[in-house]
Amino acid sequence: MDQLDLTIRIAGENGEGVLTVGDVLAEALARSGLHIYTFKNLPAEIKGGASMTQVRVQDTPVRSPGDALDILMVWNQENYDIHVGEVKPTGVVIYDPDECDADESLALTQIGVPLQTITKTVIKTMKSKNVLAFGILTACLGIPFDSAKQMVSESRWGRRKEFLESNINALKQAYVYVDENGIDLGLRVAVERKNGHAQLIMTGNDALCMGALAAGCRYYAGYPITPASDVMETLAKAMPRVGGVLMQTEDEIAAITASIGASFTGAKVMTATAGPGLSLMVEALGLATMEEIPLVVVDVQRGGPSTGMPTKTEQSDLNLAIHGAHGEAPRIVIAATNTEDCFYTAVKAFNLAEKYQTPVILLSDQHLSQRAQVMSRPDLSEVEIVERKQPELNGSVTPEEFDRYEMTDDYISPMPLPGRHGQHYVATGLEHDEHAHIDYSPEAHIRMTEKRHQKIESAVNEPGFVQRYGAEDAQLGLIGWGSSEGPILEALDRTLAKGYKVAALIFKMLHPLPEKEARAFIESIPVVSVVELNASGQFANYLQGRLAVSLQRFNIITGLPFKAGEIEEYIEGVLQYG
Amino acid sequence: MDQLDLTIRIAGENGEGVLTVGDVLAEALARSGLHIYTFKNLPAEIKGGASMTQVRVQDTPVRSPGDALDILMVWNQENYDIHVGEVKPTGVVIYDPDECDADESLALTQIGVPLQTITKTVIKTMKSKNVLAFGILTACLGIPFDSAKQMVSESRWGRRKEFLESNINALKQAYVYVDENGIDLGLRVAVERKNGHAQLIMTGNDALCMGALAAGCRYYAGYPITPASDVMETLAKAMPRVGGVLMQTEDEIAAITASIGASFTGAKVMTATAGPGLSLMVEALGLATMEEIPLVVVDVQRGGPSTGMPTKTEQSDLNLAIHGAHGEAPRIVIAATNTEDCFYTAVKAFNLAEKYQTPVILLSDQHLSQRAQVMSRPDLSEVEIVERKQPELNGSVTPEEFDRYEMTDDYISPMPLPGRHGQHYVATGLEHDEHAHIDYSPEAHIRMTEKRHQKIESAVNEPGFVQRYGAEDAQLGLIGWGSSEGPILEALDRTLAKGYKVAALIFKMLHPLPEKEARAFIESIPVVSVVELNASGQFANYLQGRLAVSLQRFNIITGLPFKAGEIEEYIEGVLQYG
Amino acid sequence: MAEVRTADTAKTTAPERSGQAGQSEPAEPAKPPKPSAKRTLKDYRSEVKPTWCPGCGDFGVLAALQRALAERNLDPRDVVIVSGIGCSGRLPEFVNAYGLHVVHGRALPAAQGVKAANPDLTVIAVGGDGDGFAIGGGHVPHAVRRNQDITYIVMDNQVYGLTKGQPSPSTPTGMQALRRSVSMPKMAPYEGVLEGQLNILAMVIVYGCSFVARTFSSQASEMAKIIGRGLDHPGFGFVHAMSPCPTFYNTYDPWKESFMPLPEDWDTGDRIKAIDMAMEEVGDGVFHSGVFFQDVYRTYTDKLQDVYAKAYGDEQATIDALMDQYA
Amino acid sequence: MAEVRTADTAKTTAPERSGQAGQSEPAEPAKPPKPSAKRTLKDYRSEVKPTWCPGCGDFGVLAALQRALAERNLDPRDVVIVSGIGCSGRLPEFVNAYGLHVVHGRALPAAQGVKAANPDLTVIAVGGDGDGFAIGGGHVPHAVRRNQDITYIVMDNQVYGLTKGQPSPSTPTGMQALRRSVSMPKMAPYEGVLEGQLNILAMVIVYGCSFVARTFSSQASEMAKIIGRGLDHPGFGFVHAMSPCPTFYNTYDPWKESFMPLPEDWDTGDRIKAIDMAMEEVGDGVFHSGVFFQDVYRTYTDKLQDVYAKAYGDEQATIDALMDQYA
Ligand SMILES: Cc1ncc(C[n+]2csc(CCOP(=O)(O)OP(=O)(O)O)c2C)c(N)n1
Ligand SMILES: Cc1ncc(C[n+]2csc(CCOP(=O)(O)OP(=O)(O)O)c2C)c(N)n1
Ligand code: SF4
Ligand code: SF4
Ligand SMILES: [Mg+2]
Ligand SMILES: [Mg+2]
Repeated sequence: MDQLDLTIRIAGENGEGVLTVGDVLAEALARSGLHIYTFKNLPAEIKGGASMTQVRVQDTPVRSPGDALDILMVWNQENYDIHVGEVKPTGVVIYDPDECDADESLALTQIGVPLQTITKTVIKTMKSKNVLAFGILTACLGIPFDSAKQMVSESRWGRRKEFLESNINALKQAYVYVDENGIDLGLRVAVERKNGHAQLIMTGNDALCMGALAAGCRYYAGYPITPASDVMETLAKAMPRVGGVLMQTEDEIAAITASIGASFTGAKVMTATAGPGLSLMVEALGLATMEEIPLVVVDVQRGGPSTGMPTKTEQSDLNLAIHGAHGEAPRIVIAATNTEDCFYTAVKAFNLAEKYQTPVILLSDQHLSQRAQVMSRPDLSEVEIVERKQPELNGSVTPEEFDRYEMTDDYISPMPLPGRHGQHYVATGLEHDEHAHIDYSPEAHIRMTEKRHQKIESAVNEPGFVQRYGAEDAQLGLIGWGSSEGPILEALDRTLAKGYKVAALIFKMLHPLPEKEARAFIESIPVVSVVELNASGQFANYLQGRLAVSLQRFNIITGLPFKAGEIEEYIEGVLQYG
Repeated sequence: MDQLDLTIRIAGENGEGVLTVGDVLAEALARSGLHIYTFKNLPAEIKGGASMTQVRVQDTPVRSPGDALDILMVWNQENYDIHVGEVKPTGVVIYDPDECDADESLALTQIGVPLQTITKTVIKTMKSKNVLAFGILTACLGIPFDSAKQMVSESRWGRRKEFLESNINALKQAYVYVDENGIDLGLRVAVERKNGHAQLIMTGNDALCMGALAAGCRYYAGYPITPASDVMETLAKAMPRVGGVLMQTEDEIAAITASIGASFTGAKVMTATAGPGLSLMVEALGLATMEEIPLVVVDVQRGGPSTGMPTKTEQSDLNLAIHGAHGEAPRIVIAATNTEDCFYTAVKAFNLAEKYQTPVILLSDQHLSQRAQVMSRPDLSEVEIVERKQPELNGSVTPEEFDRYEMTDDYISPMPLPGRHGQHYVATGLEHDEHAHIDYSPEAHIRMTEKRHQKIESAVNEPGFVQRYGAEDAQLGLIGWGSSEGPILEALDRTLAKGYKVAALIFKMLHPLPEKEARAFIESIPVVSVVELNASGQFANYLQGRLAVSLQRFNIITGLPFKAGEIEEYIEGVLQYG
Repeated sequence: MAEVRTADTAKTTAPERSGQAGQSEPAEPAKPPKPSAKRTLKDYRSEVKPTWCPGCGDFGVLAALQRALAERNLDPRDVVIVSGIGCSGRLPEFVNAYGLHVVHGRALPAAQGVKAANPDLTVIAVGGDGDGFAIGGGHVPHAVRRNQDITYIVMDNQVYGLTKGQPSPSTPTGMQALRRSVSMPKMAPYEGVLEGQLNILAMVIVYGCSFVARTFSSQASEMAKIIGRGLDHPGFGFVHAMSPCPTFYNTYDPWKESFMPLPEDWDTGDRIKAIDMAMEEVGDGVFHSGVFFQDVYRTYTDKLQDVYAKAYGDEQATIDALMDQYA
Repeated sequence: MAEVRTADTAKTTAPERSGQAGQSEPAEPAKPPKPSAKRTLKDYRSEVKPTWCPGCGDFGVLAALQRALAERNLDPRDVVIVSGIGCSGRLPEFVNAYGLHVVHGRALPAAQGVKAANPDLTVIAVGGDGDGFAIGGGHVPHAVRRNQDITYIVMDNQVYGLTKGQPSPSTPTGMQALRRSVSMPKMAPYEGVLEGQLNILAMVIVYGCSFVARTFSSQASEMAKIIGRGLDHPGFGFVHAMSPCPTFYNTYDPWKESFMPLPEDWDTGDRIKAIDMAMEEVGDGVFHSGVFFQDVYRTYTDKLQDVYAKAYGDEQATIDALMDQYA
């Protein structure tokens, strides 16, 4: 049998329950040993508006949301009209014939299933329309009724016993309908209930939270903002369970300065936000650089500028993350690539912050943060945790003798902690000398500027933040960063399979820039193009600025993640006509 | 006679009055038809600490603070020790022998004048020590007593009649002392009281305020911050005289959003701040870009990062000015080069903001903003003022038919004003369509992103924002921006005179970048170096990013402005050894 | 195209010290409403249908505001509604008038800029409890201090609606929050909200506000009246519009019980009593509706007239004259 | 060098739910003061000589704070003084203790982070009237709502000292400002300050603050006592430390006249009366010194103990256990 690869979309009115169907389907397939990757597209309103959820399922890890649809289920006309164009020629549309008219002129398999009517007349509990829809899908996928029944029982629909019966009934009606109407898509998706402990189903935000806690994060301050709020909400529950403190502050400025205060005492701290919040944090980020205070700031990017498109995805905060500070205030900027990577990159963010005593900005984005993916459970005994450099305990150095900003070989100085070390000092955002005393002399400013700069630049030697893929003798090189890794690599594999000579270089560290790897890649390949979800080519410009080389660009600004197919097409276009 | 070029420094304890001596001397020389350029270096404290003021005087416009000193007057030992090393071999030190010991080993002319003792025993009014010091200086410069007397009468010392007599007496004692002790530096500075109306003596901040008012600025909101506070203070007085409104807000975020509100009604608005304030304004700057609201934001750069060095100068906010926004939020960034230019650049800032319906960031810096220079009085009938594009009055277009963000040829759309036009609309920071309605569709986002981007890019064609100087067949090209123009051009003239083949390209528009001129310059010269007062080469990196070329850099981060001599030395170094 | 002239004509020609900043040309003559017809609520309905959840209290506030505007027969072109971000912040979109939808928490500074630059406009700021008293809380005392003729309507649902149910500064402390809330446990799953609840009405009075009232979105005509009085009040008026969020914190039932009018003989001129009442009602578990306090002080615009009288008297200075001080 | 271990040991080993976030190792044993000697004011003097102008009221506040610390014999390593920007914000530099000098207006959020992460520390926030009630004004109500055991000393000189004399939110309105001020006319040269004056003491009480007091820098020993009571108070304490700026707004003479102690029989438990008193004294032209209001509520740290009891009971969860929900 071929590799399993199905992209299934369910679309309806926001609030009607389509999202739940997608979630349960994704979780159920994931628990059955398959790999899934979800993708939602929501309206900005709390209720109402067209909304869709998509599940791509494979038997190996999924890397992108999927291109055209294998199965589209729509609940009403508006959603039929929006989505039908995205169905593959070989794909299937499942629509509710009482709620919408199918366009007969399309050369597609279109199956009418009167979801609304069956629910009303046969099941009689409107709440179970979800389950009916779910059953239609599992039946079409060729999943046996018993397996589907177990899926429902183990899902949120099984949690409240009083509804379980009606839900199982709805499921049964689905199988009856499919059977009676002879619907058969020829699919036989093999499912097997796995003990889930080795595999986790998480969103990027979930994984990021767990990574932060594993790294030792015990203080979080934040302010709600889409799509970063669920970081705070997840931690609101988890943080107290490990003895930490979580504060919902009055705004983002309070969130970051409270985090700085907590870190000053030695706590590992984090705050998460989206673009508008990051803009407000810029001043305090400069403070943390100046005072050399470890701090992790997560920016879940969304469509900008300004309030922009809160529920859409984009990679357009890179400029701000790298350059958003008055004066010379270098910091570390890294990006996560997929759900699993969110866990490990969160750990690394803390390790970098603690090791280099600096703010670290971790870039995620709306799509990465909210899609669910299957990942292997991290083995915590393998995850390395770094603690910040501190003065010796029981040392006899007095505060008068102690240099908080001592010029060491690696530019990193031991940091005493209140309540713990006798070497008290005053951290200040004014320019200062080694002793932390205010000093505006040219000499002090030059020394401390160099200290802050060199320290950060040396982080470029940390392993694992840049990776090359593809052909050695590539004719075209793609450079990507963060969450576009998946679609780029999928497109790479597809085009390599077709015989194209392509390679990719994926960055997870943006600042400091791994220049050596970048230069080697760029110099070894005739055409190199930077692939990113923004308009001006922010990473491309930045690479050019650091390397003084000329790069091609491939940018998309639809508010949606890359499809592997879009990049595949781009590669073919360049190599055929380029 | 040679060209007049004297650099005179007066140094003492902060609060003692040395600054006043410098100010009066500078004003007096300026009113006498000479060109002056002042330079102050103050401690961060309100009172106390070593402080100095410097006046460079020439008979043609002065372009930089001066290199080594011709005359140093110090009032105490601390200041002697700090400054004596900067005196030219041919220079003169005037010191108070009762307050400090001169270092006899130095091969300098050192003249003891017991300022403190004369004031105490002969003049008997401690307040007049300033005037005595002033008189010693004018006498040493060879300025006749009568001229000096007129200078004092016309100065702040002559304003209050009750003190005038004692002040004139102090002046007389100075001339008596110089005469009796046979002090003669051989200087005969020719002064002639000019009718001052054609020449103005202004600081950069003064000129900027007048330019803003001339451009039609009638609303200002701001929050105090060194070194931008005097913009607000000057306007607090001037704005009501022309019927405008000035509000001291509770913070910088309020300042910029209030300005946006005022501009929404059609007023020409400005706010001025320094780095920390600009950091706080980043979110609202993105809003103004998104809603296409004209707005001038002045950033008087100071030493960073964080609170940094408030009383020192630096060109290190460029990154933030250009890139400080989440999402793609292009804006115009320009920089003023000297005092006179502050006037005209302020006018241009408003014209650009109004014409392109966009925020404009005008970069100044601590040194440029606070030094005094002589400039020609602007002829207001020659100064062009641009008004924003508005819908026709008495047009019959209804709000339903009206497109606030109409896609025009130049991407600029007529903007209706409340109270004036019937085409009301709702400006929003969410993504929207032409009609100003919220729209997150890929199509709307793509169109509006392009509109906001193209509009700004087209501003690169505005004349007068980039200028080439020096040799056609240069071996070395210097690129500078903003206030380093003066020292670069002075160094250029000096090295050209020595036979070096050098050229310079000075940018007053940083974003959008005048790429054509930059590329032509860079491609025509073997070695090109970017000269700026910051550590990382912010403009150099940005140029490389846009042009994909490799550039040399010359950076200084002492917190002090460039001396022409430093750049001269750099040029010679490169061309001899480079 | 943009218009070009020269700087020596850049003088504002604002007639008789109107304080209208930089409006050099007259407005288009106002279109009168259809002959004999006063405007109605419908005249203030925009093309955009409200996107709020069914049952959202904000519908009531919108209708009340539209009614108050209609009763005053204001020309939509002379009305500017300013808001920050939140469900409530979407209100301007739904009103047929000028609107300025700024960033989160900054409705008040923006509204002050609008009013300062053109005092002839009717300026209304609206927004949520989070927008106004969390991220925007620093601006409230200063807007009050300036006492511009602006009406500020806070649509208080004691929750963050738009971001899906986090507690706000006005959310009740502790377990109370849990009982009534769908989503609050997400943020405070163990002991409810630990922080104290702000008494925003009392705060605004202490800041020195010249008009302070409370009203409930379910009492539509009362709300229209109160908003109307706010609009009529010359100075900064604060309307505490309780407006439930049935989706994330459904307070309809308890609020219906706890709302009661201020006593009949309530003296709106006694600031101290107003504060006491606002402080005490919390313990009593009631919300009073009505005007807590009103007094007329000179507005910012009034005071500016004195400034102009001193600064230039009859004729504004030219820029040339201003530059003389540097000669 | 930075230390490395693995994530499965990353569990906090904080003993018995101390709420001390992520401090996994014990503190260095405290150095006792010299045998038999209690610490004195001098023990809290840092190497750095104050840079304030001669006569600045802040000298008095510094000395009072040092005295209060000495009386409590606190180990300097356990004291953190947090400040924003302003002349007053320089204070931490002059005290021999930990100091955190952050950006303008953010002393309170930073202090809250310090206290939340290590509740065993004595945390003091200090700053000016501008720092605290202009740019930082939005944070005050929320710091109060959290009621952490922090003492906040506002050094109120009714002016911006560091930026050379602009009016602040507590500057008196109108001509009064002109009469006594050297520099205020720079910003308000025609009619003085147009904006109303905030009553910051009343505001803080209305926010729900559990300890609110006023004191004057010229009354040194009284001030040390008040600050000491603030330090002893378990919860968020606000000390309104009037501290003149002779350089830009010399209020010594008028304030010496207008300061008077609260009535002898003053009931510090009556919040409403405290507000009334604070509101009325402005009209009466007096400043009362003493503790206006004090009551003991549960602190944030106390409440967190309940949260921990529910969240994990006796033993904290492992990260592995947390991840089970995603299996
Ligand atoms: C700087 C910034 N931070 C956070 C947000 C996210 N956000 C939007 S609205 C909102 C709060 C909404 O609550 P409220 O003001 O009470 O309005 P409601 O939706 O309840 O009407 C938040 C936190 C944002 N848009 N901008
Ligand atoms: C973001 C920002 N804005 C403005 C400033 C400039 N600034 C420094 S201190 C200060 C106000 C000082 O007044 P106050 O807080 O009353 O302290 P004081 O100097 O009177 O003690 C201002 C506006 C700054 N440092 N940062
Ligand atoms: S979430 Fe709440 S406040 Fe927002 S629209 Fe829905 S009901 Fe209204
Ligand atoms: S300016 Fe005022 S507040 Fe600042 S140190 Fe001097 S006297 Fe004190
Ligand atoms: Mg709300
Ligand atoms: Mg002050």
